[in-house]
Amino acid sequence: MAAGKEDRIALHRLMLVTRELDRVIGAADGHWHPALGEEGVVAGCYYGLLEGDALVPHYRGMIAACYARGGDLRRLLAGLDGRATSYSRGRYRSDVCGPIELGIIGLYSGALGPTLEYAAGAALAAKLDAKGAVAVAVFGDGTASRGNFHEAVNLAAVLKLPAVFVCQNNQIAISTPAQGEHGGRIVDRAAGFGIPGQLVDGNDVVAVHAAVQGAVARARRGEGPSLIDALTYRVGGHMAADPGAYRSAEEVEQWKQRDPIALHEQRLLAEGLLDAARAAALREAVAAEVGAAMKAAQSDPLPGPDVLGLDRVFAEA
Amino acid sequence: MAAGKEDRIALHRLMLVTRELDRVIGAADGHWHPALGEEGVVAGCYYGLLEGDALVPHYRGMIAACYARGGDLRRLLAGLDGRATSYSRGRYRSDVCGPIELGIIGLYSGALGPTLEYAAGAALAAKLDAKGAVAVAVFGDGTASRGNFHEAVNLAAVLKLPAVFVCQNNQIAISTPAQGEHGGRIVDRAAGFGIPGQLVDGNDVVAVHAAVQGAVARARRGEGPSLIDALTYRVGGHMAADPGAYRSAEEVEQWKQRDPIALHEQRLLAEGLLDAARAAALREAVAAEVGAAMKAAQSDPLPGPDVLGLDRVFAEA
Amino acid sequence: MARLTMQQAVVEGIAEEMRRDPGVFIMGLDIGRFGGPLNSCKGLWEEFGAARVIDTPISEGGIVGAGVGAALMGKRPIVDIMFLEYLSLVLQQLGCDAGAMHYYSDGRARVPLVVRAKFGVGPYHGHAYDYHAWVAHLPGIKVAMPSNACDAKGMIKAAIRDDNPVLFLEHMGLYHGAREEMPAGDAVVPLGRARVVREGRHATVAAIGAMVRRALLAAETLAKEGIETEVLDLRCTVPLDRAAILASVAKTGRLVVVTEAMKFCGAGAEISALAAEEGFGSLKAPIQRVAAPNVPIPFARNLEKLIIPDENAVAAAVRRAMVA
Amino acid sequence: MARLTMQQAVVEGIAEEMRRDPGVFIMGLDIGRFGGPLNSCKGLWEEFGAARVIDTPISEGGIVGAGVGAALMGKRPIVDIMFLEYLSLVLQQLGCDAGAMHYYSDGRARVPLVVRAKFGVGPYHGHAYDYHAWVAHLPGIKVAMPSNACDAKGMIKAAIRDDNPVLFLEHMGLYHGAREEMPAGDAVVPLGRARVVREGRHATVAAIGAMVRRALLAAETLAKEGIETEVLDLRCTVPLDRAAILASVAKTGRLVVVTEAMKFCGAGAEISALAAEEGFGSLKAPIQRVAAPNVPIPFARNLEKLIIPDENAVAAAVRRAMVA
Ligand SMILES: Cc1ncc(C[n+]2csc(CCOP(=O)(O)OP(=O)(O)O)c2C)c(N)n1
Ligand SMILES: Cc1ncc(C[n+]2csc(CCOP(=O)(O)OP(=O)(O)O)c2C)c(N)n1
Ligand SMILES: [Mg+2]
Ligand SMILES: [Mg+2]
Repeated sequence: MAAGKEDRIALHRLMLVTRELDRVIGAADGHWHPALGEEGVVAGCYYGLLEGDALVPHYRGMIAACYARGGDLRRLLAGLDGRATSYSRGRYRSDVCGPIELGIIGLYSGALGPTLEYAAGAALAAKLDAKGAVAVAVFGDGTASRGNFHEAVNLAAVLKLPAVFVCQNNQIAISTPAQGEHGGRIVDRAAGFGIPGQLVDGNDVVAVHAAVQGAVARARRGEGPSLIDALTYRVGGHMAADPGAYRSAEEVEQWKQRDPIALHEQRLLAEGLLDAARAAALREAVAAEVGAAMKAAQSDPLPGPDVLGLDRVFAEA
Repeated sequence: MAAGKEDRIALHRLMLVTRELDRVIGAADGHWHPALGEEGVVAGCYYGLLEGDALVPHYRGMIAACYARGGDLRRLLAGLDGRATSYSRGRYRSDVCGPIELGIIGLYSGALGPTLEYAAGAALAAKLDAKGAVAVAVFGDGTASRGNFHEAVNLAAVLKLPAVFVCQNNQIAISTPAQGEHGGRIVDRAAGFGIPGQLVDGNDVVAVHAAVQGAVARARRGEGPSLIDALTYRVGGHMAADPGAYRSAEEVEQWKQRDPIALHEQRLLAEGLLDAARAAALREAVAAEVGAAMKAAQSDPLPGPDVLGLDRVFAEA
Repeated sequence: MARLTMQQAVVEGIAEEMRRDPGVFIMGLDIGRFGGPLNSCKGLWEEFGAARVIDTPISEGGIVGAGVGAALMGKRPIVDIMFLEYLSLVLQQLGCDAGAMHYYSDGRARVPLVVRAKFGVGPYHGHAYDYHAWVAHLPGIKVAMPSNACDAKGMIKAAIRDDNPVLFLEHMGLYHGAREEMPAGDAVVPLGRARVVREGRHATVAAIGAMVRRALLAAETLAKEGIETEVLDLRCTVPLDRAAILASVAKTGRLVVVTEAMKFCGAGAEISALAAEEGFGSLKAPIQRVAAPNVPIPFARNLEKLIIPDENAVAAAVRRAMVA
Repeated sequence: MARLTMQQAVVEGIAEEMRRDPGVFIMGLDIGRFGGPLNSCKGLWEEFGAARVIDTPISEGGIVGAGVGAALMGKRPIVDIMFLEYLSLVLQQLGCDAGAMHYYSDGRARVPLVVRAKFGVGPYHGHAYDYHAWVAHLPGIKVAMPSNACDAKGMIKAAIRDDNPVLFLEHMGLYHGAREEMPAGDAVVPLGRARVVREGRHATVAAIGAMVRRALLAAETLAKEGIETEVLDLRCTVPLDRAAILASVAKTGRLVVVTEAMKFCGAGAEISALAAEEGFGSLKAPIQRVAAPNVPIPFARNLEKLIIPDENAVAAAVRRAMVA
């Protein structure tokens, strides 16, 4: 399922938004988890899903995922420090949990892993409805060591659920490098569940998109789940404020040379889909959009005590 | 690590004990979980470990595992209904939990799965001590769907622990057949952890023993964990009283034809390690031993209220 | 009307809801052709088929998690985790995450999920642990524990219709016990309303699940001694019927709380603390808690019997309260 | 003697025990070169190396389970699970299984395992949940929560030497706070002994962890109003120092229980219920519980602040107790 011209521009734009979010938020908040260098996976996964599909994003890239699904940037950014205008009105954080009304299942606690199971459940709901909807779950390579990964993927395999599991494999978990996280390769786990596994260059947004959409199409046809291992690299720190002293500067430098945005832009230029002027204009437009949203969000009000809602914990009929 | 003559007889004897236990206990207790047809895996795994090794058995076959490690049969059987003479004095059940003093880590609750993690920990202790000890964990194919399997095996792989994980793969979990339990084959999961995986005929006790001892030797050499998938079949019900109405009688019949005890006995006879008379004598001796132990256990006293030990929950220094 | 055991009543309640609402489905280990341990799902697979009565692998976190995900997408899943002893395996998904979703989403997310679990000392030997206080400690999830077959049917129906996650507890000591006449029609028993099962003016016994019957037996004995015990069936730990408890304490001035779970930090502590805080003015005597001691459940039947509160323990506690 | 923060005190306690006993080791995520989140293990890897300061994958159940297994084989593992918010992921291994092993093995098995976890509302935004009541409900496992740096060092040493599993809780609001002079020598603070941190005769405030300081602040305010508050630092929820609580209640006749955890079925309920049962005769007023409401911890700082008990809430509760 190769991306058409428009898709390629849209993928580029989504990568630019992702990077600009990092720049703007990272400057304001040392606790922000940047996706710097991983934009190919972020955009490749989150662009192109249909209404009715369930999206279960990795926390790193959550805001971009919500944006890709039509979320309002100002409201999403207002959720970074819990402002009243955010989707949750300040009750929860937007950097790890997107709004359900966009078909997004976020992390409703600090625990990594269970969302893969929620994705399996969303896929089960889709299977029961038989309208061709799918669930796409994205997770980190570190998260893949949690038992939830195993239970979710196996369950999806056994029940032949329309689910796509994508590892946003940046080869690190906080400070722990790949060889300290998992024996073997993540992609090689697919065989153990009897499902297709595909290794893809995570820094090639078109390749990621094609792999994900291929697996999505398979799922829509009722042929069951797939596992995609999208290999990329976390160029930034675990958090914006993390100097990353635990790894070699050379390694980081090498991966910077394979910047997914630069690579894709070159391709677009080479293919004549973009010229230098339009490329710059796109960057500017994105910067303006993100900047304006951030500025607005930052002056949005904090929630009043009415939002606390001690009596609103349970849903009423 | 092929089994020598004596080993082959010992393996046979342990299979006979396992079967006789089933017969005797099954007649007395409908809740007993028989290992009928799986004796090749039971004996092949549990025979031949060294002192200092940790053994973490599957619940189905626990009593035989304890016996193989030198446990007193009468005390083990007394634990079936919690008699005062049992290793726990009646505080806990021997059919799922063997005594720690034999180097056995049993199931201290009803939950399947965590024992694989305890095995990883025992292997870690062995690694820290660097005296060449290993941990062997045996678990069911159904249990392999628990996240604990994933976390334990991956941890062992990453830390290169001297652990051997053996799936007592009887192709069913209560009523759920293999294809309803796991996508793919269990053995194919090894690659995803970057460790050796070996499929072995579970009804060939010598093959199982060789595979386990090969993996044990590898672990002792400091080369890390292995996964063995020992394919067998649960000829009996989930419990002694279970009629097993959920599967085809033909399938059961086919597997009965591949009875691990009969197969091994034929081989011993063919190889001249046993003759018909000695084979019969061995059976009789085993029956006598198990019968006597059971009889003694059944007339052992129940625990008095002193065993309750409400103030003995914590270990004192 | 049919006379049903608790096991049958729960299954009938589920079947009625599955007929009513195509969004209701059930999953769990061995619940299909096998019918579930102790027949917990007997007959459902035959009526509704494998698409809505789904056999799953041994992946408690996975299936409860899948229940959460399906519920978020608008289904009404029921997940049978066999035994409450496995609650720890699903606490993150069911308790911490699912319980918070409605609140954290500012009311947008709903998780109409029922998790069923068997527990309790009964004919079945093992898997008796009652860990439900863990879930009661968490916001946003309800905990129901019927004491009889009629309530079991009405409460499972309420649980399935509830838009919140509900932990539904089925006591194995009651499961295949007495048959009861089911009420006619679509009888739903709302979650969170206690029931006065015996009126009395000298002491209140607040009990739940299998302890209700023991409280009633104790009350009979005590009546012969001239002590009129009011017995309250709490039915749910969450929502807890605070008003009913406080009203009864206001009337009797004496409170005995009876639970089968371990005493320390169990749900009985919450009920006692509630009365000590909000009913203190009426209290004439120390609040007694009758519960299992904090010791792992011993296996030998005779030891096991020593730790589960029986009617004598309840009666003794009421007498202690009367003396004070 | 060095003046240390709580974070430094815990690490120093661990280092001393690792020097003393080669069987002690520590494992967790990012505890090696990275030093652990919030520096929870800073310096240990440099001193003891990767063999005894072990970085692990994100497998909380796996690493706590491995701790249990290693402890059964005679080691003294410490497992750092980062945040108490992940307790649900290890409750089976740490609580249900490890807690029962000594008892179920008739005293043969010992599980000298320490699980460390950070929690609490503080400068670090997130992962604040205090779920420790779950573990307190289970037999065979201890729960320690120091309120200050000196105790933190002495209690982690006691925890490491203990032959039982211990859940050791480190409050992020105290972690990088005031430095304290450490006592000289091998100072171990035994688990299970509360401390009277301020004497008083009008009311007892039983507090734990970060709430102790708030109780002291409240006591100062109350003193100006003529109310002399006795403040008890419980230090451990298990073993709970029942004698100390009951003695103080016997003296003051009024009890306020302060915890940061959610109120419903929290550990505060147990303390209240204990007093309502065994200290009833001395009680002059309703027992007050000051705790977080049963609502997921809201994210906005100003909302978060509204739910965690502060000194004003404590003082108000004492005043309520005095009026009654
Ligand atoms: C169950 C659980 N354990 C630990 C953490 C703490 N934690 C937050 S982010 C992170 C690293 C995650 O690594 P990975 O999944 O590879 O994602 P990445 O940060 O690399 O994008 C950890 C360990 C957590 N959130 N949840
Ligand atoms: C975590 C957990 N879930 C469910 C059960 C109930 N249970 C007991 S035995 C069993 C089947 C286990 O299957 P398998 O691991 O293949 O072992 P087998 O019985 O076939 O030997 C189940 C589901 C359990 N003990 N633990
Ligand atoms: Mg990563
Ligand atoms: Mg099996």
